[in-house]
Amino acid sequence: MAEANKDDVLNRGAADAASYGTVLGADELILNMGPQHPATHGVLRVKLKLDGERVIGSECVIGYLHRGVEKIAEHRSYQQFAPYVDRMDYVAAVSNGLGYCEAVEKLLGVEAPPRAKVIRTILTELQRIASHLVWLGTHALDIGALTPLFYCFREREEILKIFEKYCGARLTTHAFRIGGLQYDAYDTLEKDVERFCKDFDGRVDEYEALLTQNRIWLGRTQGVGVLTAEDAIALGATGPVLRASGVKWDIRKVFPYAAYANYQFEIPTGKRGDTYDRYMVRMEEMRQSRLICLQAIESIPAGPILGKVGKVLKPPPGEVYHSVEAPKGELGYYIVSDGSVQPYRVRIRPPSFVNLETFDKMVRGHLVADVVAIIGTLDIVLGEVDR
Amino acid sequence: MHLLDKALFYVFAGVAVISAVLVVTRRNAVHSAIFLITALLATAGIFLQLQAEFLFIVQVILYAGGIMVLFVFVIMLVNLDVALRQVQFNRQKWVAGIVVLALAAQLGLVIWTAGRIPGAGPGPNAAASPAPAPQLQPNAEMVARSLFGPYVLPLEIASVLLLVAMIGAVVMAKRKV
Amino acid sequence: MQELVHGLTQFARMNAGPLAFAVVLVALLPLMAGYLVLLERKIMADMQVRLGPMRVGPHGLLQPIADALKLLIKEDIIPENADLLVFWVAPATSVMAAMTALAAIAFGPGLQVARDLNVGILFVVGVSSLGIFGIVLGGWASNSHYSLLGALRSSAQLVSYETAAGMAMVSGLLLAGTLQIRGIVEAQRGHWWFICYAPVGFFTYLVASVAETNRAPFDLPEAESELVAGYMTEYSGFRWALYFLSEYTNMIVVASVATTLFLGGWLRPFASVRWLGFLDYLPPLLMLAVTAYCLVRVPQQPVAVQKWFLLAVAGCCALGAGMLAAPLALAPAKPYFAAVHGCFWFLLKVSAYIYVFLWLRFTLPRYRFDQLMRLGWQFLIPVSIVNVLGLGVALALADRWPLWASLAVTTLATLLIAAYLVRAGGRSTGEPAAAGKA
Amino acid sequence: MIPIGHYLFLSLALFIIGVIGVLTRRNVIIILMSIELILNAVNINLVAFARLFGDVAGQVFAIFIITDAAAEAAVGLGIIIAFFRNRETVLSDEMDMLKW
Repeated sequence: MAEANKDDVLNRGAADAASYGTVLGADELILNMGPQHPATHGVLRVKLKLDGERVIGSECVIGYLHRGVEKIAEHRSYQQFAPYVDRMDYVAAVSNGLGYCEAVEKLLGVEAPPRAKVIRTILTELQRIASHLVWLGTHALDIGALTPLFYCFREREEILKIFEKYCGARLTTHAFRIGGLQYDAYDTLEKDVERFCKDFDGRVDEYEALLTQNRIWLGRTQGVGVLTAEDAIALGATGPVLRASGVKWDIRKVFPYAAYANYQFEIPTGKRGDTYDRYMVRMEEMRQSRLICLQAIESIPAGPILGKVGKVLKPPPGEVYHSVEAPKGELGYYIVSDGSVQPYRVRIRPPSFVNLETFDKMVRGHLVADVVAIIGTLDIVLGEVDR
Repeated sequence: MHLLDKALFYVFAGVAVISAVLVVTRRNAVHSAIFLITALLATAGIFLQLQAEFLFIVQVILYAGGIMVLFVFVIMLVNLDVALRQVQFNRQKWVAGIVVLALAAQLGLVIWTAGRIPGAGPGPNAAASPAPAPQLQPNAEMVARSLFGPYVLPLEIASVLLLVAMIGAVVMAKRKV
Repeated sequence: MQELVHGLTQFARMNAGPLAFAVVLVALLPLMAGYLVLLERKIMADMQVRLGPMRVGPHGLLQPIADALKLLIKEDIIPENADLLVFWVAPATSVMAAMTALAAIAFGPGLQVARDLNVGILFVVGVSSLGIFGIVLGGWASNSHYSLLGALRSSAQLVSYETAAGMAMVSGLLLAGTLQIRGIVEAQRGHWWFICYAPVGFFTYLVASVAETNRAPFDLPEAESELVAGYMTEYSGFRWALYFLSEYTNMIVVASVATTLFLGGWLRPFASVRWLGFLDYLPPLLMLAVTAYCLVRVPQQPVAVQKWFLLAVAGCCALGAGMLAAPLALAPAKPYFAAVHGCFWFLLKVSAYIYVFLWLRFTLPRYRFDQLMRLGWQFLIPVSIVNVLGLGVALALADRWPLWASLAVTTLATLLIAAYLVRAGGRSTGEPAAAGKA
Repeated sequence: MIPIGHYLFLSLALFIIGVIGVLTRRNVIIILMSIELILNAVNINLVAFARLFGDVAGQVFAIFIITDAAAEAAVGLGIIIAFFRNRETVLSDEMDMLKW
């Protein structure tokens, strides 16, 4: 036993010293994460004020990917600007496009034909699944699970193939046009979507088998980055971040757009607002999106795909705010028209940017390792944050 | 083999002494620690050469692998760049040096002359090495037998000492006492 | 001087076998580590529905060599204000510790570089524990926050889990009654392997060894998403390759220790069961099967070079098959039976153990540092200590009861305590904020 | 076997170097390390005599000394950490308060 005791003495000391951190609390350590850091999902820079390994303050430095999207809009015609919005949240380009097109349609006072609306819904929901898949893969990777990433990208590939067949592009699709669609659905779209949906349910179960009940996963996500409903509302969080805190708020239900009013689906919510709840909410959202797709392909109405819009768009002077439920949250477009062919001002409410506001609240008191999990759970895309 | 044995001893002894000198002369505590590790490992080599295999491994695991890790750890925790620029030796260094050298001369003389005094024990000048020493093999078993045989009480006291030290270290290192 | 030279030659002549084996080992180790990496990538690819490296050589078989060349000719970057001496010494320390530990491992009866010391298995553990200095000093010398944090985490982790690993090893040693590697293996000849007697010990050793080699899910020191690459962040080129080499060598070392202690070392399964003797014919047949597979694949290779390379692989396998078959068939080769077949079985078991490592890595997320420490101190160490106590009791009771009964009782008791600890740990992790305040 | 005197002189050298370190250095950590050197020197003596007399008792005592060194290092370093936290120094001649 003497040997064991001896070891205990040594180890005890070492372990204690480690948990006290590097600086013994003598002063605070400023750790700079990013903009070149594997876990900041792009070019986010986080300045962390550390006490040992414990975060006592944080500051997000953004703007490394700023391209002046909103300013560009003021010098492009309405149609010309449409491809630019694809480049904001580049993992969910279709959703961006939908929001912009519908906003301009609202401004013009036209409406897309029913067929266009249904196809828009299908593609947007597929895009939601794809975006959540990217989130799940990278989030799991940040927490150290390598394999889900590849499974997720396997399924995402199927979705991107559908996009490619539909419009020729995979990532920045520019799938919709103001007033409806440019391309009609290709012949086997329903079949492709159906096949994907049929496989997909089992695939989500597969991801859950890897993570949901995993002790390590639970330990890394439960109780980490808790955001209460009040805080979430006060900070303007939307999307899964808000819903995981227990607030049942989804633009698709509250202000239905496209063809969502026709379909049955649930809005999953969490209870505690921690990283695990956000994970569960997004997993359930993928399932719900799949259900929406299945309902939508059952009856795609026939008819035209483009509403009555002219070649040159000249909306009457005025302003409009229209928002859609993008995968990351409420994506809003506030467009002011002065009656000319170019918008006077386009203001975009990016969900990632607003959700990032909650970061500091979530991260305080946690360890450096949790910072990574919290950045991951926010599901931010820096293209959208910086615009 | 005899000669190789000798060569090994001198190599290990040389490494140990040189590293020991470097331990007390280096400015940077991390360097000191590295050289202390070297010195300890060289000593471990000497233990092996003395057929103390179990002690050799205890030295490697506990001294080099355990205690020194603790040292390196603490040095990194308290490593101040300021400390590097300060004067490394205290004011009494000359007095201390002279006293220590006197002590060294005294002890050296004792060891040197010990062999000449009849019956006072072995020394370098002892006429011949004593009768070939009995084997210390199998070493681990022998050490274990005497540790848990005649020396079981000291062993238990040592464990209590370690327990006390453990508690003491925890109390000391705690942020708020 | 002449005498010294004479002594040295004498020494060399007397220890020609081990010396040659040492040279072979040192020469082959980088290759082995390289192919271990390839294997890891291939297994990972297999689990992740993809192909893995396929470009360099057939099925990417030459990838490790290409990687090694790349690393060798890469620019060697040394950060400003780095402590040069320590920066240079650290990776070398890691590799030296790992290789020295490997030297004491017996790959088969007599297939060992070092003399089978009286403290054999302890030597392996002790020397490999010195590798920690390479990590700590490397992290410190890099003069970077990430490196230092990685190094501190790493050393705390290694020191903590070494205790658990040590206690787990004690359970095997109790059964063997000796520290000598040969003795440990031979003690398992007449019995079942020790894994059957001390399953809890094996399990704790498995977990602790994963943590000790800094592999996932305990790969915090090099957690890519948090600390970039931990203590290796500032290293590049050859020095980085040395760290890599030491990591994979350490994997081989811990796998070898586990094989020796719990999996019967170089013995074939059921070594003492006479009627299972036909298992001796398995190794050459297996090698022949691999040869045949390679030969079948040859015509399908698109490039002539790849064909030749695959033929060479087939030739090597055939040679291996021949070497394994010779002691069975030819009388003059009979004395080498134990060594050759022992080596085969040993490497097979080591590979299986390493496969579990890789499997874990691709399946599990990563622990957080405080969780890792809690797992080590509040679960693994108590369980392993209880296990040792239980095993001691079982062996003491073995005079009166049948061994299996006493072992079953004590193992059950240990598992009960483990279950209790898991539940207690679950309760304390339920409130991570409070745990964080410690 | 190498004459015992050689071991004694080696041990003496390490001992003296250790004492010099303890008496002249200002950095407390290095002083502690010098103490380790001294203990180590003693170990060499014990083991050498154990070999000479073929009695394992010397080695047993060396093990006790290593135990002691472990305890001493743990407590000593604990004190240094506690001190450093309060005074931000590791220099021995600045440790001139009886309490803080």
